[in-house]
Amino acid sequence: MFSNNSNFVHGVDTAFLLIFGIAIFFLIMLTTIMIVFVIKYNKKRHAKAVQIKDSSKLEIVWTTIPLILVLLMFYFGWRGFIPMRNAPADAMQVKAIGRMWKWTFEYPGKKQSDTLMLPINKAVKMSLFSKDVIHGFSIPDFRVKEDVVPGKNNYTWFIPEKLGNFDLFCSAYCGLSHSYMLALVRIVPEDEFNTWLAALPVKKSDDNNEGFKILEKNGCFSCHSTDGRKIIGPSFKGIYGSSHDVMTDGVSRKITVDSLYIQTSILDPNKDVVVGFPQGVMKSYKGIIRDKDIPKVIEYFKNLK
Amino acid sequence: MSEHNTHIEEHRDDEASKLGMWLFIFTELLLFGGLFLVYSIFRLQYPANFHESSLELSVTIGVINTIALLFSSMTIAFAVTAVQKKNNKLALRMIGITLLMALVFLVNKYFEWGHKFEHGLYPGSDLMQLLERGHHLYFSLYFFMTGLHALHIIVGMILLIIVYFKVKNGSIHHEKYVFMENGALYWHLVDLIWIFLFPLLYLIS
Amino acid sequence: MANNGSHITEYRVLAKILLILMFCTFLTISVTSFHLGALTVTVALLIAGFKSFLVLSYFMHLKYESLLLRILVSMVFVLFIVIVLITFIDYSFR
Amino acid sequence: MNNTEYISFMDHQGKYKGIFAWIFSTDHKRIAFLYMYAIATFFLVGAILGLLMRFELIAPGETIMKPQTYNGLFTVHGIIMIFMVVIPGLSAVFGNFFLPLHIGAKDVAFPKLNLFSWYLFMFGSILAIASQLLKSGPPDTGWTFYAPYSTTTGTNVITATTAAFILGFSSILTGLNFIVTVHQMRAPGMKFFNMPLFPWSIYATAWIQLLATPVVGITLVMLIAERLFGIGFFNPDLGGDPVLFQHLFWIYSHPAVYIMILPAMGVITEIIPTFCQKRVYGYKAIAMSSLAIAGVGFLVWGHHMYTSGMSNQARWFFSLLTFIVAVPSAIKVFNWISTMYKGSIDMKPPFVFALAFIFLFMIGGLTGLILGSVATDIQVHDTSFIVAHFHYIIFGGMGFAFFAAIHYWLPKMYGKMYNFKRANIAAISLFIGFNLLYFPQFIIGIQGMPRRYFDYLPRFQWAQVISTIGGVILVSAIILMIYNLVMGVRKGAKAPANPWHGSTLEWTIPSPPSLENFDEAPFVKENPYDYN
Ligand code: HEA
Ligand code: HEA
Ligand code: HEC
Ligand code: CUA
Ligand SMILES: [Cu+2]
Repeated sequence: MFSNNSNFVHGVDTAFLLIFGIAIFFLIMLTTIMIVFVIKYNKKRHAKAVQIKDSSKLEIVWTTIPLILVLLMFYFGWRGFIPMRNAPADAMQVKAIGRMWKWTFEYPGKKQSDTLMLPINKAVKMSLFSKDVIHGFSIPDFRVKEDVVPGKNNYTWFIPEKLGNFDLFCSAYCGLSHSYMLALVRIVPEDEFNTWLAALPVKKSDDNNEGFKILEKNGCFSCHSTDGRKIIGPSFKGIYGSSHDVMTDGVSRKITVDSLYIQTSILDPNKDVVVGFPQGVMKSYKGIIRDKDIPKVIEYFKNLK
Repeated sequence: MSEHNTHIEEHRDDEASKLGMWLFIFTELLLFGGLFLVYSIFRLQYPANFHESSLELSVTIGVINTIALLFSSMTIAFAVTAVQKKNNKLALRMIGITLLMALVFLVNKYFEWGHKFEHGLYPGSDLMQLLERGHHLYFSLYFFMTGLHALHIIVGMILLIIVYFKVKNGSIHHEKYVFMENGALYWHLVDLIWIFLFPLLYLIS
Repeated sequence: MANNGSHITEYRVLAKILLILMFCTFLTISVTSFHLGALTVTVALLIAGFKSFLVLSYFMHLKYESLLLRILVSMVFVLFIVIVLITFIDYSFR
Repeated sequence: MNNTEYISFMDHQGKYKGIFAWIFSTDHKRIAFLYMYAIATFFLVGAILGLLMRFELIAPGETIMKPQTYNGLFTVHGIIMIFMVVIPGLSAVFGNFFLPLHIGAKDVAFPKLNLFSWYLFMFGSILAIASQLLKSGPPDTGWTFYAPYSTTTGTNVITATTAAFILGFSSILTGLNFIVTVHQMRAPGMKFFNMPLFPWSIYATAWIQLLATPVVGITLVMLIAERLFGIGFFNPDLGGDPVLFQHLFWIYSHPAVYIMILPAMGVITEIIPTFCQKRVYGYKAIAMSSLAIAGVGFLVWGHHMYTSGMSNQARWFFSLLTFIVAVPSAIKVFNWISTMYKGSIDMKPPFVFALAFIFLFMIGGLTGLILGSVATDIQVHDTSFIVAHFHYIIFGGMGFAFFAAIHYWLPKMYGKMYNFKRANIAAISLFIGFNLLYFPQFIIGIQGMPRRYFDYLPRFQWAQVISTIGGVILVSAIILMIYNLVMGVRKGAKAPANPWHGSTLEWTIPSPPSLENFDEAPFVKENPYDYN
């Protein structure tokens, strides 16, 4: 504790210590009393119980004391939290984009990176965007955590105060590879950061291709890559016209990918399951991708060589 | 004693059944309560869209239905009073009117919904998917809330039909009418919910 | 609840209540056709609240039931209102 | 009515024979047994799933299963444990059996409805188990069904949510039944403040069941509608709001955690005075604190959502109320311990379990305070700290209370006695295994190990190994305990009517009770815990 990795560590850990202190005090005190009573008033030593009258005074005392203590805990917890909601206006803006199961960080000027590289001692405000379901942006060493909720612009901010590498976890359950949705946070001196940022390539613009936009909007790229990598599902690279084995109703057969096959794969993915891939992972996009959009997707696939 | 019966003979406890019915009404209130909560949150977020969407509904149909339900609520209360006063004939007539009003309500609803369906406006339709967020939410809520309410009307009608036959064959009479009272309570609940649904869905400005 | 069922609500009373309820319905409609802004929904809900009070008290005989039951019913409504208000603490300060 | 000859309800010959004498019986005691056998079975199923997860987690990477299987496992483990074991648990088993006995009644208010609740429960449970086996694979959303993941995943979410809905309905009807029972069926002369404290806690629980469950019911129906018709309440692609789902879910599910713990507290409040031979200290304070927990418990749900992007005002409001709701629990603990003061303490197995309960509940509850405070919850939210918190308070609390209750009341329910020594050994090894299993999770939780993780970084492994070892010890202890109880029931000595010298009404009648419970109107004491 008190590692000073970020500006929030102090406030959070003070609250931790206070609550733990009180909790441990009560735990030990009450357990000791309990044990003492059990030994001292054991039947063997204390054959007849003494009936004792209730005392409202005592009840009031032991209602008030915990009440005061919990209000104290509330206060410290709240005080540790307030700064987390007050990002300075001049903080550097970085977008964290969560999608099944990958983080992307977008720096000013549309530059994208898979690692969260940040300069030390500079405030950074992370705007959190999700492409599909709820993810959780969590850097335990910095005492930072906020959900990445689709359709809602959450944010969090912090000032990294130590050089080094830290882990970023996805804390909100988001499906199959939730536990692999990690990223590296690298805190570096400011000039090193600046050179790195300058060298970072601008996101290449597939943006205007309609098929691409549809795939992107529906989060297909979280399972399907366009560069031949196997993520969860088969890659889209060179998919059109290729041929491979699928299981249909438990029977293996060879198919060649054509427009009809792609359409069925999108609307009823469990009908033909590509051999070597799990069934039931990809859901049906019936009613989500509209029929008139599918040809655009196919058009895009045709050009993916 | 109870050689033939695994259990002590059912003793009659009208107060218990009535309290039970009230508790059941509480759960129903909170069931709709959840929906009203969703409604109020979305209305807070999309006031303009909700207003525009509500213009699609016919206030006239809404008013007719409100009157039908209020009236039926009174007639079923009449029926209870009539049974208490040993006037079973009047009671039967009143239950009949109540059921008729319920039917009016349902027929009205049928046409209202049918009209929307004709325009391609129903849950899951292509048109719905194209609507703006607020409109989409409004109509989702509209179908969900009125649908659930209509379901309650149907359940209420079944209950009242049973009551009708029980009054007719004399198993409900001026000394034993708690079943009827409970049926009536349920019917009033249906009315109670509509009292809120009507202004919230039809009269938004 | 000891006098369970012994109370009989007269037809006359019930009919009067219906008239008031009808009146309230038309009141709501006319109120909402004026443009009072945010007030309209408040007024509409107040009227609806009043109407449901009448239905509960007379049609549902709550007025003649035990104090306990009346308290319980009001608690349920209070609970619901409190839950809505708390949820609004989130949504209206976002 | 006045039959002089005593026949236990177990031997009673009714209209039906064999198994039908049970599954068609409306006797509250038989229904309690029906619930108990069902719930014990589900507990074992859920526990084995838990153990499988532990074996998977013993080392990083894939150990014995695939990620998809793991995700299904913790979901179904959570659904079974929460909706089928701990929520009905104490109130349906011991509430059914002992609520009428404690208030001197012949049965609950609506015996047929009671049986109907059991059928609903079984139907819901079978659906829940079916969701595990049907074609598209077990649901993989976590027991919280958070949207939009739950509205988009291809697995059997609809089956699982329907099951939860039906189970909820069963819970509502049980609650309704108990409230009416407490109001209408008390023995002549028994006022509310002459009731023992177990009925008090069941009564408070019943109100939560009645009023909170419908909210989750409608929420699950909305979720189903969203999946079936694309009605968009929660999915942002369809215009909805995922955070709203969380609000609705926790409006029920926070009060639901008090559905689990209140009856457990009631059981402990019965056991302590009996084994101290002493009147319970602070009767009124304990009774009122049950109501206070039930009441305030409705208003704190947002503490599960501190990181969801709620408004700041909501965050402090929920934090404040969360702290307030901890106080009545503290009052109970203080009163239990004071009851031991100057008692005459008899360390029989039920009391040993009760002591373990108090200790584990304190740890669970005090770590709840860490979660209630916003700043610290930000750090541990959705980490294994949460997993440790709720296992301590649910398994250590409600679970140990269940074990305590069965050791306390088994002589009354079966008229047989079990072996004390073996029971004590089981209790102690359970306690050790339990702490080994869950305590390390607190530590790695603070260090940031997220929950619902199939795989993890190697630096967390030491704790996972200890946990798994603890899990194995725990299993052995449970097997020993169950063996001992079963042997007791089958071969044990005959139990007298009042083996522990208890003071409440159930001990004034023979073990097991007759069908009618009380042959003559029971004598109602001013204070149910009067030992003079
Ligand atoms: C039986 C069930 C049960 C019970 C009784 C509780 C009791 C409490 N719980 Fe827990 N909780 C759960 C089951 C339960 N919880 C579950 C299942 C989850 C996770 C759900 C999920 O996400 O899957 C959870 C999660 C959870 C969270 C959300 C964490 C997160 O996801 O980020 C929070 C936050 O505030 C919380 C707080 C509390 C508090 C303050 C209490 C209090 O009521 C505790 C009161 C008790 C005491 C305080 C101890 C006894 C008192 C003393 C020893 C005297 C000294 C006391 C003082 C000085 C105050 N719980
Ligand atoms: C009553 C509630 C309850 C109980 C009793 C338990 C009991 C156990 N649970 Fe719990 N658990 C939950 C409720 C409960 N759980 C909930 C609600 C979740 C959250 C789910 C979610 O995230 O959605 C959870 C999540 C959860 C996780 C976290 C998953 C994750 O986040 O990645 C883990 C991991 O270790 C776990 C493990 C266990 C273990 C090892 C037991 C053990 O204590 C069980 C030990 C007992 C036995 C095993 C019984 C003995 C068996 C026999 C007598 C039969 C013979 C068996 C064999 C030979 C194998 N549980
Ligand atoms: C959750 C992961 C996941 C997502 C999201 C996903 N898919 Fe898939 N997809 C798979 C898996 C796994 C397979 C292989 C198994 C199968 O055929 O069902 C697959 C198979 C396919 C195939 C057949 C591939 C081939 O080589 O034969 C197509 C086409 C396809 N997906 C299109 C899409 C489109 C379009 C989207 C988005 C709208 C999408 N997928 C989203 C997991 C996913
Ligand atoms: Cu993304 Cu978990
Ligand atoms: Cu909670």
